[in-house]
Amino acid sequence: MRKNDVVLLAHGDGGALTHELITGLFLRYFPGRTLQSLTDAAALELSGGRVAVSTDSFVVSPLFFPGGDIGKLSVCGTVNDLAVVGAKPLYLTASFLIEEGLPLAELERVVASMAAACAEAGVEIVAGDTKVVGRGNLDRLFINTTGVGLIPDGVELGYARLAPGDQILVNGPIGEHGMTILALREGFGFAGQVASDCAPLNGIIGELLAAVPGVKLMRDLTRGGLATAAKEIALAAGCDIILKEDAIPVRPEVKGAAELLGLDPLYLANEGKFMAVVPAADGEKALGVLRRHPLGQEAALIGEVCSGRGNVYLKTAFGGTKFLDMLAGTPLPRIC
Amino acid sequence: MRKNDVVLLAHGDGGALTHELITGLFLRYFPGRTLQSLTDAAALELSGGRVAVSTDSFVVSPLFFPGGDIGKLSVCGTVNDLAVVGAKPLYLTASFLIEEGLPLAELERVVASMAAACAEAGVEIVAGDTKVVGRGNLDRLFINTTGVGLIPDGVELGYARLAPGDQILVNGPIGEHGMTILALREGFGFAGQVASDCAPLNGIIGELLAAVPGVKLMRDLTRGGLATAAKEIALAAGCDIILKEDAIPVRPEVKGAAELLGLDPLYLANEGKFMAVVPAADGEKALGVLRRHPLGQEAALIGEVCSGRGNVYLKTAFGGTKFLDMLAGTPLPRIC
Amino acid sequence: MREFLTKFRDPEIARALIKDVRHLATRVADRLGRRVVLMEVCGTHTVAISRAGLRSLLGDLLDLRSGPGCPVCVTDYADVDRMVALARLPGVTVGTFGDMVRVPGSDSSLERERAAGADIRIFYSPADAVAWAAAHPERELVFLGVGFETTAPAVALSIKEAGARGLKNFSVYVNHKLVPPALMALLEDPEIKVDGFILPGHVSAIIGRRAYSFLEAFRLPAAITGFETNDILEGIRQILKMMWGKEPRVVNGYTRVVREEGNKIAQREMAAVFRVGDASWRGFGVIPGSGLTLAAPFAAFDAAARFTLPPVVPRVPAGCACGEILKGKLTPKECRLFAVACNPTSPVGPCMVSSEGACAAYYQFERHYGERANHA
Amino acid sequence: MREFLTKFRDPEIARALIKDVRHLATRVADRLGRRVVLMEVCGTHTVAISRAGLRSLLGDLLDLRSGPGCPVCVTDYADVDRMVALARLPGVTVGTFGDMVRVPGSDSSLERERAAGADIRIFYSPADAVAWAAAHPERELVFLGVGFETTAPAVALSIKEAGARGLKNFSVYVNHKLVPPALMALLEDPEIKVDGFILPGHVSAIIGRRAYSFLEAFRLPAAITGFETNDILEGIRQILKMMWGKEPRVVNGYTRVVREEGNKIAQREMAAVFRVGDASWRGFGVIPGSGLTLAAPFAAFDAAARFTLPPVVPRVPAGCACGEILKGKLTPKECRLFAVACNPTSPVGPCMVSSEGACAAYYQFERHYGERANHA
Amino acid sequence: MCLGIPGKIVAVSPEEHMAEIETFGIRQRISTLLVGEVAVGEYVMVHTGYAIEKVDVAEALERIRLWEELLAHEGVFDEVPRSGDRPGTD
Amino acid sequence: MCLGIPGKIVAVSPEEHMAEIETFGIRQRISTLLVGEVAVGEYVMVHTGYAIEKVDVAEALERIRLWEELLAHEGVFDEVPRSGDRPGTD
Ligand code: SF4
Ligand code: SF4
Ligand SMILES: [Mg+2]
Ligand SMILES: [Mg+2]
Ligand SMILES: [Mg+2]
Ligand SMILES: [Mg+2]
Ligand SMILES: [Mg+2]
Ligand SMILES: [Mg+2]
Ligand SMILES: [Mg+2]
Ligand SMILES: [Mg+2]
Ligand SMILES: [Mg+2]
Ligand SMILES: [Mg+2]
Repeated sequence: MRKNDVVLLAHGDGGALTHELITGLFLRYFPGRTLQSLTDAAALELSGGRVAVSTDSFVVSPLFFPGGDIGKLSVCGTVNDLAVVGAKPLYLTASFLIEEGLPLAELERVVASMAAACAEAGVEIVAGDTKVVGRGNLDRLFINTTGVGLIPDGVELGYARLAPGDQILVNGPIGEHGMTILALREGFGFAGQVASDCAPLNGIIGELLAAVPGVKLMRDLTRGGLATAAKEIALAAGCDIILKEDAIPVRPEVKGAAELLGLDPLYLANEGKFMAVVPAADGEKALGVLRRHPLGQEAALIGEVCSGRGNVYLKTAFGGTKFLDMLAGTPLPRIC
Repeated sequence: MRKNDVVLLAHGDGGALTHELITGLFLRYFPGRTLQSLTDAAALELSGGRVAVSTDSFVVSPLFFPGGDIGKLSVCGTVNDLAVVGAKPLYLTASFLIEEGLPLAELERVVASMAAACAEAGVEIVAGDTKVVGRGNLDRLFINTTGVGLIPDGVELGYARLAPGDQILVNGPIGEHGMTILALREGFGFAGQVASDCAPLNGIIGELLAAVPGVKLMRDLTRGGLATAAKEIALAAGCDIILKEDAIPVRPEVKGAAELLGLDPLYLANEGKFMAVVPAADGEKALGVLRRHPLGQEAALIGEVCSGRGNVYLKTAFGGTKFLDMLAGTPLPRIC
Repeated sequence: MREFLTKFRDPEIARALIKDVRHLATRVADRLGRRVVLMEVCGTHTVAISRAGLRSLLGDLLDLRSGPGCPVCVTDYADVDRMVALARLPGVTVGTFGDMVRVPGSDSSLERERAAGADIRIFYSPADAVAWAAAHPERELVFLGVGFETTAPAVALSIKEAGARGLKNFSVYVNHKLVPPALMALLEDPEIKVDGFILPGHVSAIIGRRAYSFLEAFRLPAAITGFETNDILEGIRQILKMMWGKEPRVVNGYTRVVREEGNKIAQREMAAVFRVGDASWRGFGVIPGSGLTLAAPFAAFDAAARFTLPPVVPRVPAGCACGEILKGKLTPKECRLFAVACNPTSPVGPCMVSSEGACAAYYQFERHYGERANHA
Repeated sequence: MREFLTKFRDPEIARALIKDVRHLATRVADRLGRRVVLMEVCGTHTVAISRAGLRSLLGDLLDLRSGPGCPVCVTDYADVDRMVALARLPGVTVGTFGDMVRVPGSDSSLERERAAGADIRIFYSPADAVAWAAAHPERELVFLGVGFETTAPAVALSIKEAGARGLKNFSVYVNHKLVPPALMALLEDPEIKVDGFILPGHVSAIIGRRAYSFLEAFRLPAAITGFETNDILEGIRQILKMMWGKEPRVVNGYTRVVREEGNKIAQREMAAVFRVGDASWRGFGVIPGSGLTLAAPFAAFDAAARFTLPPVVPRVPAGCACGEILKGKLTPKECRLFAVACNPTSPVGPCMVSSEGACAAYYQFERHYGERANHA
Repeated sequence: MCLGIPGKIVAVSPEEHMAEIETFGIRQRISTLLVGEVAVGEYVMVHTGYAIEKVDVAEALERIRLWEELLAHEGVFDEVPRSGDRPGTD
Repeated sequence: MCLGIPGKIVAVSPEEHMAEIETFGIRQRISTLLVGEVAVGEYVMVHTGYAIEKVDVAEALERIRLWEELLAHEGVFDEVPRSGDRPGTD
């Protein structure tokens, strides 16, 4: 019988094949000493700030897409959640949920991609878990990552700090990840013409915080997109937010695909974009810092905070104003 | 149209329904202040030891079983991984992976059970995540929990400390969780006659560590069972382990079901059992401490550490000796 | 392409058009002693108007009302219930445009049926549905033929294609509707007070300007209008000009796409595959000659005939003003359920669920219109 | 129940039996000038011996060899390949006892086919497989009829049951084998040197002690033996006694379950549903009259006839000594692949994969037998 | 009800009645069955994967010309009325 | 090859040819078609959900009696031989 080339249920039974998978694959790509010790829990070195923790599960389909794959995504997603609360991401746990029959070569590609993303973001995988479920009980591969970071003393971000006049920035064009995945999933002909923006933001955010200590709040613009994030901020902070439509960067191909499908880029997911709220006086400076970073070359000042009761308004290019709400329902291609 | 009574894809789109699920369900059962702040990452209070982190995903089917459910399991599993490295479990993250169509009432039962288990274990859920995938892409509900705890200064567990003569204890009868799930999954008539041992072990372990500071190593006996855990310890510590078959507690119904199905309780999973290695002189004392705790009334001294090269031996009731290896392949009911 | 298309959304031109529209509207409103009431018949216009924020710029002078032009909104409860019943049949895959997925029937929707295990697939094009059926001979693919004259020709071609390929597992639940008879029904309702019509650009691309000549008898100004912001402003401007000049006509404001006679090929394809029949519209009831059914040579592709469905007993939700809104008698904010019991995450009526439904558009973009003043 | 059954696993009694067995074995071995070679024909005995650690207690005096009595081990590569081919058929669900799932064929196994998308279901009883087929009329359930005389009557009843219920989607891939012809084949092989046989208790419950009378011609001692540790020790003791007394016979050491004539009802059911035919055994080749096929009235349930399978070209892995091990010519440790290229997570032969396969039992329980001395 | 998107024909497969359009930087294959023959460089309006009509570029340019004229004559109505006392907005 | 488990009949459904057995504290429904009529209190040997034979309790008790005799006569062979110089174990 030929050698194992796919994941079997037995790879997840906690026995010899699990051991083989851990030592033969995971430990090879994640060489950190903590993980190698293979204990039930990892003991971490942490000092010099408050500890930040964030968790996310990744269920993207397909697993590989222009601009990334589920492995890169699972590292970036959690790194970004830590980064936007002002933490320096340090450690990740990784839990793999695998459907029986996944080619081991695909798993290895994903793991290699995670390792590369960890190196880029400067984080270490310190604990892991692997479960295998029967065919049809899971779509190929899901990954949970949970991140641990340190919020340096002095960094104090929070909704409460928002005040009228604060400037809102975004580090680049929106909607790319969401459109890439939708196009692939629905099999649109233009699938290859858009690419995910998936990237670790801790580098650019670190530079922003260093240069502009007055940063008040940040959010990564994942599911629900810019509009939903803005709405959540407005609600949580008890203020209004006004965004300027023509200031919000959107790449032409995303705009075109969105028109074709009747979708609004403001509600499409991003995986390498964040918005930052800075005091009015720091707006231009923050913009300059962002633009000097490779992940912020198309950064823009896109709006401001106003007194209010949790509403978000979009000033349209035509001078009109419209109300933005949270996303209601997964974006589906429309024809009407 | 009737009100939502099942989870829809839209509950996972990061928009309004996701918000509704978080505020209407999760925040109601997990009232900790950190989670309520709904930021991208939680900031934790942690001081007085090394930080321990552990992650596990739970994919048990069926979701509800005698002795527990996936919610209780997901809390206990991670609490136990922290406890066996000597940490005091403090915080959990919880990530829900949900199949479209899951009744909201079932989700609520699971969440309520998690809340109860958190209360019992004295841990707080500080961050969460929810993903919904299309029908057929996931089997009802998976949960990932990642735990953060503190290893008090002075607690130093590790494979390196093992020495010949060390005594090995288990806190009670083995194989109950594995047999319960197998019987339910395969629809055996005796399914209702066995119950999972699912329980948080941080309480009993805390008492053991307090009374017997010499404890050298602990492992929870999950997938792969006692035999696999013993083998992993022997390999990692570079010693041999001898277990005494007739000292290992197994409930009659588990023994009976295992015989019926041709399975070995030594390889069945547990979710409320751990083994501890203590210096020879502490064996009886440790046994006494365990037996005074409700989760250790049937605790037993089951073997000892010997010099060697990573082998595990079982002294059978008949005076014979056999070699134990890791589990190879998920236990399947056999007829031959 | 972009070289000239961008002009149709150019903010400079928009500013000039708005200025002109406001000037005209002021004069017309002054003469009427009230705001000018215009109905955008097409749901895509409703969304475009909301997206551009035009109500915030013109709402003090113009009362822009949505009409019966959102195809999923006008789909009868009984039809949604039958689509749900089709989705529940074993072995059946329902293929649909994304728009229908969340539309509520009496007690379910396609979205809920999918959650309950039904196989619902979203197609961008009916041609994709045919290709899927060919690749999955073990499933019955029932495509939901929803939409007006714009969409019906494409569905007609897909049925011919399925026939040419000899597909036995493809059928269509035909629910196409025609715009002119609905306009006629509106005009015949004495309660309806509309000063002019913004006519649907892409329906008109198929049927041509000529198809609206019956409007002239009612002496109401109407403009066929495209969907770019400046197209819409231009259409409004033309209507206001006609009102001011008291010269009501049906003008073609979308000459780059709409011809006097329409698209003859599309008309021929529709005529080959479909026959005109009566249709039931939500809020209107049966409008004679307002729907399409399959012509005899294509009867084999009729899902309604192929499958035996349980009888449906549609239940219309109490208090939902969708019917009145679709006729332009009320605006969404005048429904007492709006933003109270009814919102996009738990919609009572279809107008709240379709992204081009009037209630959804108002909820999404203009719910707090009054509160906005200080930031606008 | 437990009141008397526990005596069959009572360690006190075991100790006394071991003492007696060692005493007898010493005398017999001294007389032979070598260890006494006994073959446990039944794989369940192999596992029970390993589990109890009996080799560690008797191995210096007795050479306990596994025989051809693990039904999955003796399943031919060609048969596994056909089972794999059945699993690959669209619409087919393969029902099997858990034991077959990991058995390697030429290039796949049911476990791998499941990972590749096949629907493989494990049943504890063939009756459950019939019930499943009745509940899933849209699937073809093919049950793998694997096992010796112990299992064949239950499968026979399930086929009758399927017939009585008129099931059209249930069939059996019949691969049952008979023990006596295999013993005969062993005895006829001049290379095989075995001093006595530990005979399978549950096969014997069906066929009766009488079925082994042919053994007496070979003047080899044999004992029908149960599966509790003390049963096995008793069986060995009886064989040694016969050897010492030079009175070889076939004794029934399992009288609480095995009758002289066996289970007549079970024999009748088997005879009604099956016919005896030749069968191919892994390691042995074709043994005449050693297998079962479906009798004419039940031919409709024959999966091999119902489905057209691609021709299989079995490939036997180079170096695997399974065949020799199944004949008792070699012990697993004498295979040069044992614990080197071949282990339970990547088995080369079936003897390593079944939990009652000789190689698996040795690997699992006795691999480091030599190293154990210091702790034993 | 009828989302349409304009596109420029960048490739044609007349025997299949298909064409490739480019619109806002993305390319998409569409059916030309409803519009008859098309040539590279022409513009079409696309709905549900079918071109439903050709775009008449001359008409488009004429419209733009008229608007640009309007822009040039801005200020003709120098006092744009503002409402304030009219009944509330919708 | 043939895992069997002994069980005590605790309930019978003769018309269905089924019975419930208890074994090591667990209960399981089995078919009695291969053993004919059974009564509560009898013992059967079960394989793949079917009783394949009744357990003869008298025979079992007789075997136990013989073993207990052996136990009582232990020490008859007072010098149990130990091997040491024989070829290696298997
Ligand atoms: S707001 Fe809701 S209930 Fe009221 S008309 Fe609109 S859809 Fe119907
Ligand atoms: S050890 Fe492996 S290769 Fe050798 S005989 Fe056994 S199964 Fe075959
Ligand atoms: Mg553990
Ligand atoms: Mg998160
Ligand atoms: Mg996140
Ligand atoms: Mg784990
Ligand atoms: Mg899948
Ligand atoms: Mg986030
Ligand atoms: Mg863990
Ligand atoms: Mg664990
Ligand atoms: Mg999240
Ligand atoms: Mg499922």
